[in-house]
Amino acid sequence: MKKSIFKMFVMATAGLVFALTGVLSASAATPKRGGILNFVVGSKIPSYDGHIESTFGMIHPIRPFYSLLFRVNPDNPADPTDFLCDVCEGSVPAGAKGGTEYTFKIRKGLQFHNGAPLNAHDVKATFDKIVFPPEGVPSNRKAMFRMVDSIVVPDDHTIVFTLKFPSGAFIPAMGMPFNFIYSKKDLDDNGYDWHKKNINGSGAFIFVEHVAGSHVSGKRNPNYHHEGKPYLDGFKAISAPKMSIRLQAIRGDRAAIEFRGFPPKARDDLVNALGDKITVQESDWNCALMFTANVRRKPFDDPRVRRALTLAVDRYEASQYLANIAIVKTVGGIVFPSHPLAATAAELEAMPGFSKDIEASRAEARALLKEAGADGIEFDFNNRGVDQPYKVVGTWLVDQWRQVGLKPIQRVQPSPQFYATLRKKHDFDVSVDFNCQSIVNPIADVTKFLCSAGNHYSGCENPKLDEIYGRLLRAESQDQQRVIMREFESEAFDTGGTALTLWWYKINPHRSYVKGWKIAPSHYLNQSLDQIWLDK
Amino acid sequence: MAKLLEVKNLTTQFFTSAGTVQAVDDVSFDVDEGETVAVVGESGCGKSVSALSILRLIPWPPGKIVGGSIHFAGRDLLALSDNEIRTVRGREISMVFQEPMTSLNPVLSIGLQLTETMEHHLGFSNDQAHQRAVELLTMVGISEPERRLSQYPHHLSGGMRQRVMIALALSCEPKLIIADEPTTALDVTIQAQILELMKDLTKQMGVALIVITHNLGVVARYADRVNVMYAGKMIEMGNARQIYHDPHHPYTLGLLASVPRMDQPRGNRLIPIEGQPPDLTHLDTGCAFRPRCRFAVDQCAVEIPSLQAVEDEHTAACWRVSEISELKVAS
Amino acid sequence: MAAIDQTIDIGDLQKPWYARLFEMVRHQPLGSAGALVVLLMVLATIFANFISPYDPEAASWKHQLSPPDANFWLGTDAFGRDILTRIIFGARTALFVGFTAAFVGATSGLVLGVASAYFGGRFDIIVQRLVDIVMAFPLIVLALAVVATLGAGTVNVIIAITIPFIPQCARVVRSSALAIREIPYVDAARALGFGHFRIIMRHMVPNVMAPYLIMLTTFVGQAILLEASLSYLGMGVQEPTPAWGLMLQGGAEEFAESAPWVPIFPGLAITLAVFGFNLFGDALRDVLDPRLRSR
Amino acid sequence: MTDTQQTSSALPADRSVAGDSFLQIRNLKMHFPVTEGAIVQRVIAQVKAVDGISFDLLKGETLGLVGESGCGKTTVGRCILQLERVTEGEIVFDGQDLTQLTQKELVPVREKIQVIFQDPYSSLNPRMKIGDMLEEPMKVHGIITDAAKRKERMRELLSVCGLDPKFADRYPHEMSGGQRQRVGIARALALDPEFIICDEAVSALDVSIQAQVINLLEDLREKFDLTYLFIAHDLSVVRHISNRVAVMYLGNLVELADGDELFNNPTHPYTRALLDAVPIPDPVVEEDREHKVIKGEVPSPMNPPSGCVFHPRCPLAVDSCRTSVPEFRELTSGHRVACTEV
Amino acid sequence: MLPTLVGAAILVFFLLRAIPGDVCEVRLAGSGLYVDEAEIELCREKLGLAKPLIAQFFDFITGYFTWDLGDSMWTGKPVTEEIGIRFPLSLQVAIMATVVAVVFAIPLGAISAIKQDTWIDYAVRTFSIAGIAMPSFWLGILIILGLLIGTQHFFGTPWMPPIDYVPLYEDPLRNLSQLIWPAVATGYRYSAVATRMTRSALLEVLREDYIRTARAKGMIEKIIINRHALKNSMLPVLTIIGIEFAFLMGGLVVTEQVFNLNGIGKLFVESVQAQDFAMTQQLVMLVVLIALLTNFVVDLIYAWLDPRIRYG
Repeated sequence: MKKSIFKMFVMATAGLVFALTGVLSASAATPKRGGILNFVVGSKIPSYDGHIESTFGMIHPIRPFYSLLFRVNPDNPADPTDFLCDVCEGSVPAGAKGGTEYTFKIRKGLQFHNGAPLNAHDVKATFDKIVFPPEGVPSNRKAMFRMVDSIVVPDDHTIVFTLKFPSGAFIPAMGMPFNFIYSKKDLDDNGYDWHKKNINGSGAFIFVEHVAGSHVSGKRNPNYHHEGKPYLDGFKAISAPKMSIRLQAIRGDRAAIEFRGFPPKARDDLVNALGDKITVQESDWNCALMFTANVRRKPFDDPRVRRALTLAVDRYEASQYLANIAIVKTVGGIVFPSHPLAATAAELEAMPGFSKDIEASRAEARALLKEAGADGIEFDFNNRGVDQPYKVVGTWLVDQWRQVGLKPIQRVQPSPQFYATLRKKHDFDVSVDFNCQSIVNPIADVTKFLCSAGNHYSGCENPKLDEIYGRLLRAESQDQQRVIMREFESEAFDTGGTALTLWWYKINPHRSYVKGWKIAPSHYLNQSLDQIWLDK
Repeated sequence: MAKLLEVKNLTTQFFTSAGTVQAVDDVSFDVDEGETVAVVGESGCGKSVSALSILRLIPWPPGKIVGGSIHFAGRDLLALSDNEIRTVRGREISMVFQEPMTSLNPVLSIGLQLTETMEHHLGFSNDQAHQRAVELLTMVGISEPERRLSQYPHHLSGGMRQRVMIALALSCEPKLIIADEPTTALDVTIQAQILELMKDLTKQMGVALIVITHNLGVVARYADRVNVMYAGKMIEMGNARQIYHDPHHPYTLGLLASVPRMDQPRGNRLIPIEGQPPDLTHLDTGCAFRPRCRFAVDQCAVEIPSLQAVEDEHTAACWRVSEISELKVAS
Repeated sequence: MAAIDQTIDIGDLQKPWYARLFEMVRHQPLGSAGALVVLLMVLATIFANFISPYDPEAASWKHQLSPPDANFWLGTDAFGRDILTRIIFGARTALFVGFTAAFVGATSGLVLGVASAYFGGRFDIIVQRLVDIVMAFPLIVLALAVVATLGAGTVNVIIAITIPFIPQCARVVRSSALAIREIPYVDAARALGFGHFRIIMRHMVPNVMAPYLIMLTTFVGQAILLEASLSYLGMGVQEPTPAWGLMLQGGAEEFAESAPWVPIFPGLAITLAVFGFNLFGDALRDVLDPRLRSR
Repeated sequence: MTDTQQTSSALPADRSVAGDSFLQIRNLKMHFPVTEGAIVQRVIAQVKAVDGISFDLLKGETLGLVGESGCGKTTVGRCILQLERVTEGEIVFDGQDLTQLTQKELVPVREKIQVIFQDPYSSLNPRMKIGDMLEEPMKVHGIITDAAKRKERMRELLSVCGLDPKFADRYPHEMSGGQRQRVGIARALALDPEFIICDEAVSALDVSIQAQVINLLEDLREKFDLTYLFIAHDLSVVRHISNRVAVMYLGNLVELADGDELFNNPTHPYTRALLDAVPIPDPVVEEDREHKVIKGEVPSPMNPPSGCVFHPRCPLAVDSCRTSVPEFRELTSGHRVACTEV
Repeated sequence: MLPTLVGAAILVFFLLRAIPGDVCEVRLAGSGLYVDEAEIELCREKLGLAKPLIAQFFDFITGYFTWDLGDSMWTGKPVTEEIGIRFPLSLQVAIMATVVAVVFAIPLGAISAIKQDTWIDYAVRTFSIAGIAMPSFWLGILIILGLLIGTQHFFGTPWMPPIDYVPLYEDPLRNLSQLIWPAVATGYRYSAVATRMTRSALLEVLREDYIRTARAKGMIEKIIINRHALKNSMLPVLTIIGIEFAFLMGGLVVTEQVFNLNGIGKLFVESVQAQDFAMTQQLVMLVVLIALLTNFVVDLIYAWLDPRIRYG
C-alpha cells in the first residue's frame, strides 16, 4: 500500500511541476479575449457592502464589480509589499511629513457602471464611510484606521490622508480588498445602507444578476480603466458550500477554478484524473490555526499545563502528514512565515513546542503535567463545525494530546455557538482559535497575541506584551522591528494562552485553460479577475 | 330428481405453523335441484370450508383441497381450469356470506357491484345490466332501487346489505346458492326477514340452496335435508324430521338436548355435551367425538366409523348406530 | 370458523416469546437474516475490544489512506486509522445511540400514548395537539434544531433523535390503546375496582407491547440513519469517536475517488445495519401484529 | 331497607319469584354526546342509548333483559356497573344512589356487583396467567392478604367453576372458549359478590358449550345465593334462565313480566314480533307456526321516532302513537307493558 | 390546523432563541479578521436582537397579519424573496421524486403482494428495504462519483450534473439533467416506503371478505386486483405518499447538500448554521404549513377515493 501512495505522490508532483511550467510559459503568451469564467465559491454572500462584510464568500463574487484605491500587484501578489495603483495614478505614495501624510492622485476619466464619473470626492466619501462612519453606521474595519486624522480633497483628482502618527500599518490597511470605492452620489442619495443590496462600482465587470444561494454573474465592463482589460466576457461565481462539490465541479468542468484552497489530497486526485488539464498553484497562506487555553479555568491557569499542551504537539510531523489532508502546512511563529519579520527555522526550533526532538518535548510535557497534578485529565476542547481545516486539525490535536496522556473531549459547534463560547461564555477548557487576515500586515496581525486584545480569548493578563508591542509599533527600521518582534514572540509563547499549530497552505488546482491569475498569500487578495483569460 | 351437486370424499387441509389442519375430511354429500340442504355444526367443524371448497375459494396458502371430487351439472369442478371455474362462480353457483358489513366492497357503488357480474357472465350491456339490477333490488325488497344503485354499501343497514348480497347471488340465475351463515350477524327480526326472502325467492326461481349454519332453529324452519358435521366429518345426514326427531349420532343427540327451546317452559335442566371440541391439528385415532361421547366403546378409539344407513336417506357415522335408540331411552 | 378462516388467530399472537421466535425463524427467512445482522452488531458491540485489531481513535500517520490489504482489511482513513476497527467500534456508537434514542423515545411515547387513550377527554386532546405540532416537523429538521440548541455531541444527538420519536410512538400506541380500552378486560378491571395506575400498568401497557416493540425496532434503524445524517451534516457525533456517519463526512467524500474504501465501507455498514433492523422489525410485525402499519 | 321499600312502592312490587327488591333503577338515561372540534368541543348530537327506564331487581332472582343490537341493554348493564357516568336517573343499591358516589366510595360497592362479559376471548387480559387474574382482585381489595390462602381460594374458585386447578398457570390463549368463559365467571366470583351482571355471557359460545355454561350459572346462583341481571339477545336462553324478563327497544323498556307469562302471553307488538321471529329447533313445530315477519329496521338512536319509538314498525299503531309516549303500565300483577293498544 | 401552526410558531421561536450566539458573531467575526465588539453590538441592534424576547415574538406573529415575514438576518433581503428563489427547485425535486416513487412503487408493491412469498416478493422487499436502509446522502455521493468516473471511463471526459439551477421553463434539458439525480436519490427511499405500503395494504385488502365475494362472483383476477383491491389499498398508500411528500420538503436538507442544490433544505441548514433566526423560523413554518396542507390535500383525495368519508 505504501507503493501506491508513493506512486500517487510522484504523479501529483509531476503534474504540479508540469503545470507550474505551463503557467510560466503561458503567461508569456498573448492573452486571448472572450469566454465566461465559471468558478465556485464555498461561502455565501451576506450583503454586497465590502465595508461591513468580512467573508471571502462576498469578496470572490463581488470584488470584480469594484475598484480599489490601490491593490496588490496582480502579477506578483505573493509579495506583501508590492502594491499597484488601481484608481490612483502612478505608484503608491510613500508617506510624507515623517510618514503622516499620504497624497494620492486619482486617474482622470473614470466612471462608474451607471455612467457617473469617478473622482477624488467619491474616494473621500468611500473612506469617510470606512474611517469616520456616522453614529450607528457600521464599518467593520474602522479600528484599522485609528491612525487616520483627516481626509481632504484639495482638487477633483487629489486626495490627502493625514495621520495622527506614522504607522507601517496604514498602507496595508488601505490596500485591503474590502475598501470598495463607492460613488458619493449613491451614498448621498440613497444612504449608507444602499450598497448592501445594490451594486454600482467601477470594476472590471458589470453586475448582471445574483440568484441568492446559487450564483452571481457579471459581464465585461467596456469602460474599464485598465486598458485592454478585462479579457473575459464575463464570469459566473457559483455557490458550492461543500468542498467535495467544488472539487467535483472542477473535475466535471462545471467550474474552472476555486479561489480559496484545497487540501493536497484533493489536488492529487484532480491531477491524477485530469493530468495536464489541471494546473496547480500553491502558496503560504496568511492564516494561522491556533489553540487557546482558558486561563480562567483550572488547571489551565497553571502555565506548566499550558506549556505541556504546546509541547505535546508534533508540528513537523503534521507538516508532513496532516498537510496531506488539511489546508495547513507551514510550521511558523506568530509572523506570516514568508514575511521578512518571521522567525527563521533555527530561531523557531528554540521555542517551546517547536523542537525537532518530539520525544524530549513530550517527556517534558508529561513531567510538567505531573508536576502540576494534571496528568491524565479530561478536558473540553471546543472546535468550530467547519471541516477545513478546523475539524481535521482538531482531530489531529486530540490525537497529539492523547499521546501525553491527556483526554480531550472534542466539542464541535456551529460557528455562532463556537463564537459565543469563545467570546462571551468562556465555557471552554481549550479551544481552536485562528487568525486570518487579508493583507499581510504582521505588525497589525500579531495583536491577536496581546492578552489585552479584543480577539484574544485565553483571558490571560500580561502587560509586558503590551509594552513590547508599543515599542514594536514605534520601531522605525525593519531590523529593529525584527528584533522587537522576536522578543514579543518569545514573551507570547511564554504566556502561552494562545499557541500556534500550523500556518495554512493555499493550494489552487484549476483548469489549465485559466491563465493570468496568480496565487496570493490570502484568499481575499487578487480577486479583481481583470487579468484572467481563458486559453480555449 | 337429478343430483345437481355431488360432493365425494372431499378433503381440504390447512397447512399452518401449528401443523396440518384437517378442516374437511373425506366429506360426501349431494344436493338435488331446487331443494334446500343445511350443513350444521359448531365453530371449526369444517362447514364453511366445505362450502368454500365447492367453488374452490379456499385461499392458498394455507388451505388446499387435497382430495375428492365435486360434480356439478355433469362436470368435476375440481378438474376445471382456473378460467373454467370462473364461469361457474356467480353464474351457476353463487354465494351469500355471513358478514354483510364486509362482504361488499366499500369503495364501489352497489350498482357497479351488481352490474359487473351480469356484464361479465351474461354479456349484458350497461343498460341491460342496470335494468336488471333495478329489478333485482325490487325483488329483494329494497325501496327506491334506482337511488340505491348509486349508493355505497355504508349507506345501507346490515339487513339491506344482505338483501343486496342476495340480489347479487340471484343476478345470473344460478342453479345453486350457497349461503354461509347468512343471518348470523343479523338481529332476530331482520334474520327472519332475510330467511323468508331467501326461501321465497329460491322456491320461486327453483334454485337449490345450501345453508350453512350453527343455528338449529333456522335449519328446522327452512331445510329439507340436514347434514351434521363434527371435526371436519359428516357424522349424520338425513331429512329434517329424521335428524330432529330420530337422531342417530350421539353428537346430534347431544346437540339437540343442549339447546334451550323457547317453546318449552323453563325449569328443565339442559343436558350439555361435556368436554371441549377437539383440536383439528392433533386428532387421535378413532372417532373424533369419542372423548365427549357418553356411549363410547373400545372400538371407537381404534377405528373411525363410516356413515351407516339408518333408514332411507338417513345415515349416521357411529359404531353403535343400531343400538342408539335403546341407549337414548336408557340415559 | 374463526380459527381457520383467519390464518392469524388471536391465539398465535399470545404464544410465549420463544415459540414466536422459533416460528419467526422458520417462516421469515428475511426476518431471520435481519435478526442475524442485529445479532452481529450486538456481538461487535460487546466484543469490540477483543476482535478489532487496532485502536479506533489513534492516528497512524504512516498508514494514511492505505488501501485494503492484509494488514488493514478495509483500508485506513485520512488519519491512518483502520476502517474495520472503526466500523466495529462504530457499531457500538450506532447501537448506543440507536437503542438509547429508540428506547427512551418509544417508552416515553408508550406512557404518553396509553395515558392519553386511557384518560381521554381534555388530557387526550392536549396531548394530541402537542403530538400534532411536533409531528408536523420533519424528523431531520427537528433533530437539527435540537442539536443547534444543545450543541453537537453524542448525548445531544441522542436527545435530538429521541424527541421526534416520542410523538410518533405516542400516536401509534394511543390508537392501539384506544382499541384496548374498548376491550372488555379493561372494563372488567374497572368493574373489579382497580385503580387507574394498576389498570394502565398491568392491563393496558402489556397489551400494547406489540406496537411498542415494532416501533422500537424501526426506531433503532431510523435512529442509526438519523445519526448518520446528522453526523454527515457535521452536527452529530464528534471526532475522534468512531461513528459511521462521521466516517462518511468531510474527507471521506472529498477523497472518495482515490480512496473509495473510506466512504464505501461505512456506508455499507449503515445500510446493512438499518437493513437488518428493518427486516427484523418487519418480521416482528408479521409475527406480532399483521395489521399494524408503520407510519 | 325501609327506604328501598318506600321507593319501590312507586312501582307495584312483584315478588312472586324471589325476595326483596335490592336494586332500583329509576328513570335511567344515558345519552352519549357526539362532538366536533379540535380543542373546544361542540356537542352536535346525542345518541340516546338509554332513554328513561325504570325497574327493580329482586334479591335472588334472574332478570333477563332482551332486545336487538343497539337497543341499549348493554348500556344499562354498564351504567349499573358505573362504567359510564349516567346522564340522568338513579341507581339505588344498598340504599345508596350509585350515580352519586365517587370512585373511592364505589370500591366497596364493586365487591358486591360483578360482571361477566360476552366475549371470552377479549374479556381476559391475554398477558396474565389465569391464577394471577383471579388473585388480583382479592389482593387489591385486601380480602385475603395471606398469599397461600389466596392461592387456596383461587384453586377453589377454579374447581367451583368446573376447571382443573392446574389451569392457574395457563394463559387465556391456551384454553378453549368455554374454559375461558368459566375463568370469567370465576373472576366475577372472586370478590364474593351478591349480584352479577351477565352481559351476553353465553352468546359467543357454541351450543354444546353454551349449555355447560348456562348450567354452571344456574348452579352458582343456588350455591352462592346470587342475583343475576341476564342481558342477552337470544330469547331461548333468556327464557330458560330468567325468572322475569324485560324487553328493550331503542333505549326504552317495552315489556316486563314473569318469564312464563311473557313468553306465553306476549302483549307488546314488538315482543310478539320478536318471539315470532325466533325459529324453534323442531321441524314439526316450525311447520305449524305462522311466520309473521315484522317490517322495517331499527331506527338510529341518534334520532329516535317521536312518541312511541316502535310506532313506525308497529302493526297496531294508531295516530296517537306518533305523538304521545306510552306509559309503562301494569297490565296484570307484575306484567307491565308500554303500549296503549293492548 | 390553526392550533398546530400556532404551537409550531411558539415552539420554533423559543427553541431558536435558546441557542447561544447569534448571526452577528458569525457574520462579522466568522472569518477570523479583527473585529470591534461595538460593531457586533451595532449589528445586533440593527437586527432587533437586542429587544426583549416577547417583543420579538410579537413582531414575528404580527408579521403574519401584515404579510411582513421579516428580512433575512444574513442578507437583509425579505425572507419571502429568499425563500421564493429556492422554493421552486425544492418543489420540483419533491414532485419528481414523488413521480419516481409512485411510478415504481405501485406496480412493484402490487406484484410483490400478488406473488407473496415467491422470489419476486423477496426481491422486491429486499430492494425496497435497501432503499429505506441506505442513507440518501450516501447514495447521492455514489451517484455523483459514479457519473464522474463512469463518464470519464467511457467518454474520456468527466461529466457531472450542473451545479447551478436553471428553471425548467428556461432550459428544460439542463434543468432535468441537474435535478433528475437528486430526484432518484430521494425517490428511491420514497418509493421504497410506498412499495412496502402498497404491498402490505394490498395483502390486507386481498384478505378482505369483499375480495372473496368478487372471486365468488367469478370475476377474473385482473379485474379483482384493479377494480376491487387496488382502489381500497390506495388509501393507506396515499397517506404514506402524503406524509413522505411533506417530509421530503423538509428532508431534502441532506440531499441538497450532496448535489449542491439551491433549495430550501440547503437554505435551512445554512440559516441554522448562521443563526439566521428570521429565516429559520419562517422556513420551519413553511415546512409545517406544507405538511399540514399536504394532509389536507390527502384528506381531499381520500374523500374522493373513499365514499365512506365523502358522505360520512
